[in-house]
Amino acid sequence: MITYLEAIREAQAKALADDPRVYIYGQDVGQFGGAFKATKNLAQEFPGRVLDAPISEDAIIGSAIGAAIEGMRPIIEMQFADFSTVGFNQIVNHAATMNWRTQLPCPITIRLPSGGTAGGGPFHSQSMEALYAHYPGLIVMTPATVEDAYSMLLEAVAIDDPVIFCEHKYLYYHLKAESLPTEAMPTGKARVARAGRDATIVTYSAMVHESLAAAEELAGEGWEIEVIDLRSIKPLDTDTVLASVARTGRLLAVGEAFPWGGVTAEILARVASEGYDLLDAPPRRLNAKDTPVPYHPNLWGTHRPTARTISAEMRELLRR
Amino acid sequence: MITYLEAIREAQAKALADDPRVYIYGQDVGQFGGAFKATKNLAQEFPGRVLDAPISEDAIIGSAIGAAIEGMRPIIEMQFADFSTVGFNQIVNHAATMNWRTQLPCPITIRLPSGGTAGGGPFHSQSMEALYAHYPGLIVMTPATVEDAYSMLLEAVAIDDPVIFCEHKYLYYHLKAESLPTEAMPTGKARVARAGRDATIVTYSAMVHESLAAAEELAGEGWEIEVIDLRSIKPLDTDTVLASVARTGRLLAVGEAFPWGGVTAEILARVASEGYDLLDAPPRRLNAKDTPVPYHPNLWGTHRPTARTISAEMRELLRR
Amino acid sequence: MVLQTAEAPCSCMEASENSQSFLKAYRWMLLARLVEEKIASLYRGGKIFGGVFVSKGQEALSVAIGSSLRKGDIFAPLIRDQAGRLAFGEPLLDCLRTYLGSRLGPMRGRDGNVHRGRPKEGMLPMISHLGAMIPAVAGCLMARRFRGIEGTVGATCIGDGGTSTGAFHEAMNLAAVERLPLVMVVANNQYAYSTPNSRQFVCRDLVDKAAGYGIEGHSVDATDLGACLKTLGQAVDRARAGHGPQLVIGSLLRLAGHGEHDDAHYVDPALKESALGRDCLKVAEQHILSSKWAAESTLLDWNEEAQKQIDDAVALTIREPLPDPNQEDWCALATRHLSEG
Amino acid sequence: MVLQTAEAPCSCMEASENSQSFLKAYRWMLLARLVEEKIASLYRGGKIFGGVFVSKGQEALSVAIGSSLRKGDIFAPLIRDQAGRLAFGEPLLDCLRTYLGSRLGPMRGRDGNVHRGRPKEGMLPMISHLGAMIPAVAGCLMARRFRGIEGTVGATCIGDGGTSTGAFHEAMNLAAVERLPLVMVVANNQYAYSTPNSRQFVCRDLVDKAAGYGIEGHSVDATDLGACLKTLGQAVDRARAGHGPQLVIGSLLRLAGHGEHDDAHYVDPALKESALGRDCLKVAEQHILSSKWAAESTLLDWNEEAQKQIDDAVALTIREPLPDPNQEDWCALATRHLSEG
Ligand SMILES: Cc1ncc(C[n+]2csc(CCOP(=O)(O)OP(=O)(O)O)c2C)c(N)n1
Ligand SMILES: Cc1ncc(C[n+]2csc(CCOP(=O)(O)OP(=O)(O)O)c2C)c(N)n1
Ligand SMILES: [Mg+2]
Ligand SMILES: [Mg+2]
Repeated sequence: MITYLEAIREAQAKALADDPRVYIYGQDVGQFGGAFKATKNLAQEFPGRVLDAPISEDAIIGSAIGAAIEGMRPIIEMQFADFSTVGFNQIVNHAATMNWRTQLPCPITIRLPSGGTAGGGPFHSQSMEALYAHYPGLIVMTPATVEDAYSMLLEAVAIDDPVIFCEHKYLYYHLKAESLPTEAMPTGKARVARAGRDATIVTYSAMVHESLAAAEELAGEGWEIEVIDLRSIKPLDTDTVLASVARTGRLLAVGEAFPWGGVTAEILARVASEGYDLLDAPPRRLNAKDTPVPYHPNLWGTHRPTARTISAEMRELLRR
Repeated sequence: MITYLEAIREAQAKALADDPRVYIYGQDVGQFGGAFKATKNLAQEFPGRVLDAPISEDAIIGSAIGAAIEGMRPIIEMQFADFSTVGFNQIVNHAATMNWRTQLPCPITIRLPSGGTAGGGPFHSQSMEALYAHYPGLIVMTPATVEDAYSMLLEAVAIDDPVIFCEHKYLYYHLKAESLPTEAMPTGKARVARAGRDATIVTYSAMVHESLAAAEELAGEGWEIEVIDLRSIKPLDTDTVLASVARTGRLLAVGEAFPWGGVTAEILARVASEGYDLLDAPPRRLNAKDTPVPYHPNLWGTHRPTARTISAEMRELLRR
Repeated sequence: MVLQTAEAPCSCMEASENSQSFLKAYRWMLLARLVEEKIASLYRGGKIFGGVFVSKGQEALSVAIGSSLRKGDIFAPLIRDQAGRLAFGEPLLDCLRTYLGSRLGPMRGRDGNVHRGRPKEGMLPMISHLGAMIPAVAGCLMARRFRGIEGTVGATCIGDGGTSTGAFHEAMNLAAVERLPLVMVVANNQYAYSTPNSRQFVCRDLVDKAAGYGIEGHSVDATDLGACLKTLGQAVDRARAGHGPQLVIGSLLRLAGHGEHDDAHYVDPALKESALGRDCLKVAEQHILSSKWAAESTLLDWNEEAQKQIDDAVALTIREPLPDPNQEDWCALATRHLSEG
Repeated sequence: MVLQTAEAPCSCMEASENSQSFLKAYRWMLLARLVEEKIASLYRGGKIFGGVFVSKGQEALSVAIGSSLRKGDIFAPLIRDQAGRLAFGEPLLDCLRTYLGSRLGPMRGRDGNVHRGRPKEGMLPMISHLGAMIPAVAGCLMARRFRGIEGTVGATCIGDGGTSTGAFHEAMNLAAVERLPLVMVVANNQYAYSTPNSRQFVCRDLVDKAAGYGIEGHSVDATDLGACLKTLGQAVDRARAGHGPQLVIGSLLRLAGHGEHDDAHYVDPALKESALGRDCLKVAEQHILSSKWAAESTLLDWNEEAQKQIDDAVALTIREPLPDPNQEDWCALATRHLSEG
């Protein structure tokens, strides 16, 4: 059995082994193997190619941009997604604009340990994917499975553009697979994680699993809920979403991020404008609450959507 | 006649005069009166209360937070909205979380000279409102008129929460009013900028004027287009939007920001979920293109929505 | 019952001013050490969510800044400032309540562990982003100046790693330009998480940064409580007297993992055996005994008193209500009517 | 026709190495001065969109870094580096095409004025955010090291104001830790836009920051071309020889507004009359004449040649196609099939 976290380690090991242009840079990623052990033993296995960085997110990302200009393919680990606010300027204004301004691609991969865990609190729990998706020039991946964590990270490194790789901390240890994939769906294609015909849940990352649990619960009540795992939110596979809504006539978009804007707004906007006639009922969204992410599990469990609140929301949708 | 820019200056003069807790801090805001002259003569009129800052956006915002904790009401000028990426962490993680974490409000006003002008280029043209609206704990104002620029800025200073005040650079000189208002609509209420019955345009900031011009053009073709000026995008006045869509049955959301996510997505998502039955046709959105904001006016004029592209989009909507 | 942080926990044999403040500081250090040991054991018992970060080895430096400040000053402690917090006046209960998520704590379960404070009382609650508190303290001091309040000092703490942040630089420079009475205490504990100083900076000494900001710098052996009290006392005095920001570098070794989840296997054994590796609490204890400022039995009594105080506080906290999502006010704004919640 | 930047524009009377490089540098300075005067006049004629930023007074410092580098090095010029750009090898046409928005320029109308470069050729195109280019140059140098390429130097420029950015600090420290061959050139021109140094920093001298990063520092009178060539030459040599990052502070006065829209009325008259206020181009001219390295008539010829070159370039550029939104490829990604456009 291999975990989501190990898959991320394995993908990096393979990227380092296959491509001499790849190196890893981030706080404590070297000898120590990273705060979450996502780079465990890599410094030992690939001497000189996995480097500890100072606590300087702006310079870390800026240096990756320069290295990419000079032909490298850096993988950057932010210790937590939340700290990428400090490297934000380099990401959205420098990396993201490089290719459009100069026709020289900027192939960097920025790994963001994302999302909430019990006890994480306001500054170690954020889901920042929508911020990065808003800016032109970035690709934003949000893998929900062990297989995708592996194959999408490999693809991220291979892609010529800057990729924001949102790996979910809650899935690190919770998610296990038999083995690593040898083939994979390409980025930009969503996956039908569970087929259904009564309604569609469109979601991504950790919320795929809450949604699948909700669908399972609702199956006990006789409902067949389709669950779409977006896999990447930019590009966002509108076609697969619309095809599902065409089958079910009902849409619930679920995300773990803050409610204003974000992925769920983008999904509803696309379906409303491009698939209006497919809908049999008003589409719905479910997000986290509009406060910082709380520390205490009692609050955190209510702040973010869960299988329970998703099925409740879905029941409302099915009632219409 | 008073310009949008002068209104901003006047509001700051009044805030300084009325409330000893107010001070202004930002690059070149002192003796020089600011890059756009929004603080012209204020350092002279209010000695010691309008201070030049070093080129340190993170520290500028951080210091405002501390000052607010100690009872002041700082007004911070970013030289351009685009540079707020450097102060991003302090805004979204420190200012925005203060009240929720500690029950001590953080009354700071951050003025962001926003939006595109001919020749501005990728780093002096951005519309960052959606980024800030995504984060809990912030209020985001986007005044489109001279009157609102004045009264909303005064309100921003009075409000106990951090306010992101997106003032549009294109409107600085282009927009004039007879006089400053003595009464004002409160923040959180949208305004019907033009009444109509065939379709609704929901928009804000500079795009209000492009939309009004489009409505005027379409009036020549016999259409009565309603234009809603959101005024603030967080809070976003869903009720006024829904009431308008109830009247017209058709919705076009227009924004100058990048297309993924943003204000237009949030509008469509809200109307689709809360006002689905009010719609007679699929709602539409019009945003800037998904590239950085181009420098040359030839490109810039096509990158952002204009009266011409808004009316074209509206004709499509009216055809359905 | 719970010791009031306002009162000095001192009942010493000699009455010299130095020994008085030394002993007082020592008792805060002891209380800090013991409460963190308690929290670590609660963590191992699965009673605490999220991380636990202890300050073992850093108590002397931390207590020295906390006790050099006075009421009305501003203090923004960081991760390893349990001792300084207590000395500055943070109730012991705040610590336990925050770690245990009590609804009655200052953070009410919304934030945890070291992310606590009482901004109304001049103690800022840290956000995690390193360096972010420094400009906030600078801003507090600007506010005092605007308001015509004189004589305030503001202090904040950071680690060797935190000096690499842009936030540190911008804030130090801003404070220097404004000539603010800011005391910046750097605990150079040789590691930032697992990263040794050699991968963090290469200046001869972190105090060399002071000249680059045009401010005064101080270095201190942070395993030596007496030295810390003296140096921090001077720095605070100089800040208060109008000499602008003060940079204080305390050298020591982190004697625990980065957090309780970390066994710190990577720490260089040579460092542990060096003078930096001394335990400041033990060193202080030795000093007290050899100076005959207190008898061994007195130290044991103090230990017991502190332990009792902690046990009482834990017993109290553990019975307190936890946050309840249904009673929770899910509103981030102070201006309630503008909330979209 | 347009002078090829690869060739040295030198035909001097004496042949000493010093005079050769001085005269060569002088001619780049002259070309820079004249092309910026031309652009400023185009601006006043309404022919240029957005801002115009000239480097009057800074040509000596800028040309010194540009000409101390060699092919294969990395250079990230900033706002006021017209002379350095030319000396490093940027075609004159790049400047005009970018200012005038020609579709044939390196930025193709997508970006303007000073935001231009040729990253494939080692010249990075600045983004506006001050400080942001420094870590990028550091990263280029890391890449060269990873790739086993030896002997590269990377240089970048910033102003007094830019030293206050967190980006500057983080990148200088990172470069120091990695011991990268980075030359950081600071043009201390006394103002950041309207803000005088007294509101920007209070260290005795900006070179005092070097010790705080553990790197070598140099100061130079940037009104003196000879001194600049010598100091920058040394800094580049030391970086290339493996002595790690070099911080060079050049002192001078900005002899124009921040941009052409700014009349710089706020500049202290005392500064203008001080030694800092000397015009480096005039000083260099005097030096050439008094050293008898060239006759006055030769200088006039050079002036005419440069003017001709500029006029030709303008005449060419002005006839070039402008960006056409309908032909524009509105796609930000290199990976076209992943574009949502
Ligand atoms: C901007 C930022 N980046 C990364 C982190 C993650 N982080 C938390 S503590 C830490 C190490 C801090 O080291 P140091 O400053 O030396 O303090 P110490 O833990 O040694 O007391 C890191 C990297 C953070 N909190 N903030
Ligand atoms: C991070 C950031 N903040 C603000 C600005 C706006 N800005 C552009 S140039 C400038 C002044 C720069 O001064 P200095 O660094 O001394 O360079 P100089 O113009 O004197 O050459 C400012 C504030 C910016 N470009 N980047
Ligand atoms: Mg440390
Ligand atoms: Mg300057």
